[in-house]
Amino acid sequence: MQPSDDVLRDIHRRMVRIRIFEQEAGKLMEAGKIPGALHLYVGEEAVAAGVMVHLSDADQITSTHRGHGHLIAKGGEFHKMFAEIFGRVDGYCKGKGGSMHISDMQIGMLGANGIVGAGPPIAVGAAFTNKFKKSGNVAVSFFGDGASNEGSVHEAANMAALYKLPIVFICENNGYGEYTPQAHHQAIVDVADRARGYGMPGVVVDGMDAVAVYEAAGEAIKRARAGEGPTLLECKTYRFFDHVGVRGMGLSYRSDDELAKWQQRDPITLFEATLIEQNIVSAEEAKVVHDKVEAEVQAGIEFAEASPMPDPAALLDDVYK
Amino acid sequence: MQPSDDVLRDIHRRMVRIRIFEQEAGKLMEAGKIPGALHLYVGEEAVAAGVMVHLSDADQITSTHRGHGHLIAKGGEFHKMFAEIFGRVDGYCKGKGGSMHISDMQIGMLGANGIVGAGPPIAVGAAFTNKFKKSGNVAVSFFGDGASNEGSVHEAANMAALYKLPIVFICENNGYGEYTPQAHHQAIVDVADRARGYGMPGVVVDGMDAVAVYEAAGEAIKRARAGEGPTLLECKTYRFFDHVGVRGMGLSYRSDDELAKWQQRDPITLFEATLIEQNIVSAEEAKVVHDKVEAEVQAGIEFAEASPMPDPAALLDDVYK
Amino acid sequence: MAESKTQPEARELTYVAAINEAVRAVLTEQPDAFVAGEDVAGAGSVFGYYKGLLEEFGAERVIDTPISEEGIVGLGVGAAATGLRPIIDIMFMDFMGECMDEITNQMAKMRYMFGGTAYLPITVLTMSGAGISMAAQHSQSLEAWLCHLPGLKVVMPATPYDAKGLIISASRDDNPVFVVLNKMSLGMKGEVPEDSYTVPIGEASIVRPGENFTIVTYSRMVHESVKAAEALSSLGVETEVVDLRSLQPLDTNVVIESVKRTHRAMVVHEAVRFGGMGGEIAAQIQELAFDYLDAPVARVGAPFSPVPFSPQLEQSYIPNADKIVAEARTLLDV
Amino acid sequence: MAESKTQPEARELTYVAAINEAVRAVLTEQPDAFVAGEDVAGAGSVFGYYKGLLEEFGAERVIDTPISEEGIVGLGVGAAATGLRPIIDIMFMDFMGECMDEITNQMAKMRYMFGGTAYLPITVLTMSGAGISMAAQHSQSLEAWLCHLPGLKVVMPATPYDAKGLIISASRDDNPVFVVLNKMSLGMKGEVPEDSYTVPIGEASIVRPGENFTIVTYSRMVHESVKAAEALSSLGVETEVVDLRSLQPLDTNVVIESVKRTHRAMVVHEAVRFGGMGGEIAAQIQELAFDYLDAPVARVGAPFSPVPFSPQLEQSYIPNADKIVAEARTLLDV
Ligand SMILES: Cc1ncc(C[n+]2csc(CCOP(=O)(O)OP(=O)(O)O)c2C)c(N)n1
Ligand SMILES: Cc1ncc(C[n+]2csc(CCOP(=O)(O)OP(=O)(O)O)c2C)c(N)n1
Ligand SMILES: [Mg+2]
Ligand SMILES: [Mg+2]
Repeated sequence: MQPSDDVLRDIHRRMVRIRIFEQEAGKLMEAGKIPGALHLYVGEEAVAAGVMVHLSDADQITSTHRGHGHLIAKGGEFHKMFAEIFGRVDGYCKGKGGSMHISDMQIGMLGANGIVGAGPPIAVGAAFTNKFKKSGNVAVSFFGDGASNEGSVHEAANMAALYKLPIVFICENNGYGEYTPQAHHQAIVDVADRARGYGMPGVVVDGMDAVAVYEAAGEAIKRARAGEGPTLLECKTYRFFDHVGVRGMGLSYRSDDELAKWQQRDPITLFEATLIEQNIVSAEEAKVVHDKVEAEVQAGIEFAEASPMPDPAALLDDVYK
Repeated sequence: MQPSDDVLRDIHRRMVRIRIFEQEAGKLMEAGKIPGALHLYVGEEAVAAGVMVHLSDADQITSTHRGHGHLIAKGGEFHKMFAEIFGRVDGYCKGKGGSMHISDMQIGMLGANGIVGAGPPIAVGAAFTNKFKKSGNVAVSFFGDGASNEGSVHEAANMAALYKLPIVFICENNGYGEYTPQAHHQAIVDVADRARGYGMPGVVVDGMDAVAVYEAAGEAIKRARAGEGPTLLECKTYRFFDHVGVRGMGLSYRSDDELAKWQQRDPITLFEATLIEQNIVSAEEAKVVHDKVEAEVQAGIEFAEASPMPDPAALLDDVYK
Repeated sequence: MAESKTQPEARELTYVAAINEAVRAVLTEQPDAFVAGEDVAGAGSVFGYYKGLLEEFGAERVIDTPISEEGIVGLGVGAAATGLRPIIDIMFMDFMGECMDEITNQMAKMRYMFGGTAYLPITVLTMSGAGISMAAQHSQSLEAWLCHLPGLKVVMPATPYDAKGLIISASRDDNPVFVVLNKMSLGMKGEVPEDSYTVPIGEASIVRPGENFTIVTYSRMVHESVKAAEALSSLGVETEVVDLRSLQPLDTNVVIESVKRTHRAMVVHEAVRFGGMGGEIAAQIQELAFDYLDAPVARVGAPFSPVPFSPQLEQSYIPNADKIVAEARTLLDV
Repeated sequence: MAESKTQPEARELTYVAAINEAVRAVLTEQPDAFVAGEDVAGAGSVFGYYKGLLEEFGAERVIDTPISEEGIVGLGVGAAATGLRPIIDIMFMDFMGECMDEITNQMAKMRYMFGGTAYLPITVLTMSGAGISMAAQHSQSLEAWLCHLPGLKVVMPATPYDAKGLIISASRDDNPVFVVLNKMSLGMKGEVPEDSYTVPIGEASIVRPGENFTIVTYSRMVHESVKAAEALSSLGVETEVVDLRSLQPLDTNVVIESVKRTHRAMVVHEAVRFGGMGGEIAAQIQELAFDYLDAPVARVGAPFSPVPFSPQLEQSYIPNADKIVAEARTLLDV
């Protein structure tokens, strides 16, 4: 599944959107402007972008605590995102959810989730709806290497394969669950090895290579839409920031060397270089993309800062319908 | 790991003990003498016997709702078992547990369990103790094909492999979870296929063949004791009675043909024939084994019937230590 | 939700048949409704709720699942969030521990966390109660866990009529509703109209009027309380028995009005007394009717132990009419 | 268990340092104790409880686990049943839904179901409470679930002193004990003796004496209640503040004695008011001290919604001194 030039440009744009949003969010957090916890997606952009470019607004995704990248790649709007993570009333969740629960039901983004491993069973439900309604839509569930050890992921994978649901499981293996390296949380190297135990294909792909992700995700999504059942696609990636925020708790659980090594494979730098080399975008055009996104991010921040805090009178709204 | 003649006779005796106990229990249940639910092990005897003959009283097992066979094979005593399933004060659990919670901590039988899938995490804990204390003991966890879809089993398997614990997971695949055939609860044929996804060996064995079970379990237990980590051993077996009791709910979820086909592979008939053929026991000796067990079962029943019901004053005993 | 109380006809059904009829009605009325759970299709549930529904509605709408409670509830949450109206079966309430995260952190909170942009029309059917020697892991009444979770509704029908009407109400509700059934009641008979009717969620009913004493109860304990009321009547105490039917929302009005008339009250449930809903209800009664109370609000519930297996022990464990009467006599000094 | 109250020395520690010191003391005293949980070893817990313990006691006794709450608790249950004394860490109490079966059906019941032949010396450390915009899934106070389960003990320390003493008591206890900590309190300072001392499980403490009014509370709300008591003092109400410290077992005596003296009471907790422990406690107070009460037992708790993210909303959600005072003024008419 070779991506067209337009698709490549689209992927690029989505990656840049994630990167700049997250960098700014990180700064704002360090400046004390964002309450609560913020799990940033910087370094992993190729995964969200390479997958989401295959999806329409009617396809659903479930996300993780590290959800901004998924929402942005799915088409989320900066101003509502900033407003939400600032806790403002114009945010996606009227300020009630924050970063860990950011969501946009309109475009099938069924929520970031503060519970590790909670997404896959919900995605199974969305895929069930797709099959029930014969809508042709697909559900995609993102989860981490750490999450792969939750029983919920096991149950969801088994059910998806059993019912041949239109769903793709994307394991974003960034080598760590919080501060615990993969080798300390599982005795395997490839989470995709678990696929066979459910009766679905397991595929490993370089999560720093947007085209590789695009192609593998495309296959999996095609299979799902064709009624051939789920795929477990593992993307090997890395987060450039700490588990929470930018610098996290200042623990030395991973080496500077390791980080540097992965940063040399920055998915955006790599991808942009290829695009320019292949004359798909010029260096100038790439810069325009960055600048535009930058401006949009700033506009989003301004919007969010101008948005009021929710009225305490709204405290008990939306508990029930 | 060739079994000695003594071991073969031991396995035989254990199987017969299970069979006769369970048949009598089934009759007593149908006669209305046993309260609550009774999940009988008839047909699956080769699994418990072939595994347990490798274990000492200091090795631990966790069991399932279908736990009598495990307890008997581990060395459980009929009189305390009958007393328990009758709800009498001289039962293993003073009448407070019944069939689903029958247990003997003295011989490392950490309980039948009414919660499907609850055993494996507990067995991981026992194995952890063995490793922590460097005792050389091993923990064995029995669970069904149906249970294999519980998240708890996944979490336990992953942890066991990660810590290289001295534990063996025995999947008793009898083709059904209650009334649901395997093909309706998972898209795979061999539960052992899941082993690779944890980084442990997965082995499939004919669960109607006591020697095959003995050999495969022996390997796995040796590995565990040697500090080489867990194994997932799947035993293909069949229950000759219904899910609950003898005739169950009278559902037609499996065919008479299927049952008959499996009954032709009755693990005791098969094994006894081999033993006799190989002159390891004579037909006479085999009959003596049956007769002795029969007598012991009857004595157990008499003991249990004479045992008083627990005093209501004991209701609140043993909630706390 | 429209309330549609119909005239009861002279047709009797068992509790389990009423459940069956309710689910059939829901599947008939609501094309987006489906049933999923362990052994709900081929076996029609181990309690028989769904007998015949697989045949009638097909395998796309009556679905056997693996033994994966967290996955099952997750399936319900995801399906509800994307436009279906799931009926999720959790065989025994005791198994909620396996899916309490999906219940607590997803089902109950999704709407609120998402600022009202989602809604979850899920009905969960599950089974509570002791009495048939199913021992500690198959006999619990854990409704208190659910009632403490904003975002959920909880109903506990005592009769076939209410079972049917509440299940239909639950499945027409756009919020998650737990319908907690009772295993000792499965064979109990009562009048059940044939048509599709609703019993409104959040409305208690006075099943026996009385002037001297109020018993507030729900589920099977309604019948034990009525029995107790008869016994108390012969001692000169006329007991009003309030069947809450819904625990969340709780019909505080009916309870308080009754207590204001009778001046003495007792809450009865099968759940463990300590930390059970009786505490909440008793606390509310004394908050809202303090000046009307001539005696403390009493509570009858199970003692502080797991449910024992042995039948006699189990009987000495479960609240019943005798225990209610004994407690009431102490309270009322009769 | 031996009680060993020592003279407090003039040494101040934070709540988190007290926890750390307690666990260190336990690992030192008990060769069969170990700590297991997510990020407890390498990271020393995301809250910092176990900093330095991996280095001190080694990777065999301070163990990072996969993200597998059910597996982790199961490990604790199995290890305890076979002779070890596990300290199990459940990072946030909100995650209990993932392991509620192991807690409810195994940990709490194994001893009883097995007729007393097993015992489970497990200590579970977990974190409750809102206040730092961690939103609906990382801010809950779900102690009511645990207190309703026979077989468990539950303590909720309000101070560094009690945190250390209760953790040491918990780990010497031969039953499963949940030590529910509070995230807003981590940095709070207080006197903590250096030696290994215990605070007895099941004993409340009167942290502020008073004659006109009793507030029964626990965990961080103790401090808000004391603040409220100061404010009420200026209105002429002298409030006795009872810090329960243990919720299971509950020190009913101290509470009832206090109410018998003051004649008016309020229960305060951070958990959702509806279905929270306040109901149980209020119900018990009116049961046992009815004739002494001059007013209904009031309750302050969180309103009936999930915990909102936005800081101001969250502040309007969490109970505090002002809300306690306001509620008390209505109750006491001052
Ligand atoms: C059920 C549950 N357990 C634990 C946590 C705490 N926690 C938050 S993120 C995280 C690590 C997740 O690791 P992974 O799935 O690999 O995702 P990553 O953060 O690497 O993207 C943990 C343990 C949680 N939020 N939910
Ligand atoms: C957590 C939980 N879910 C469901 C059940 C109900 N149940 C009891 S036995 C059983 C089937 C178990 O199947 P399997 O594991 O294959 O064991 P088998 O009965 O075949 O030996 C089910 C669903 C239960 N006891 N616990
Ligand atoms: Mg990770
Ligand atoms: Mg089976």
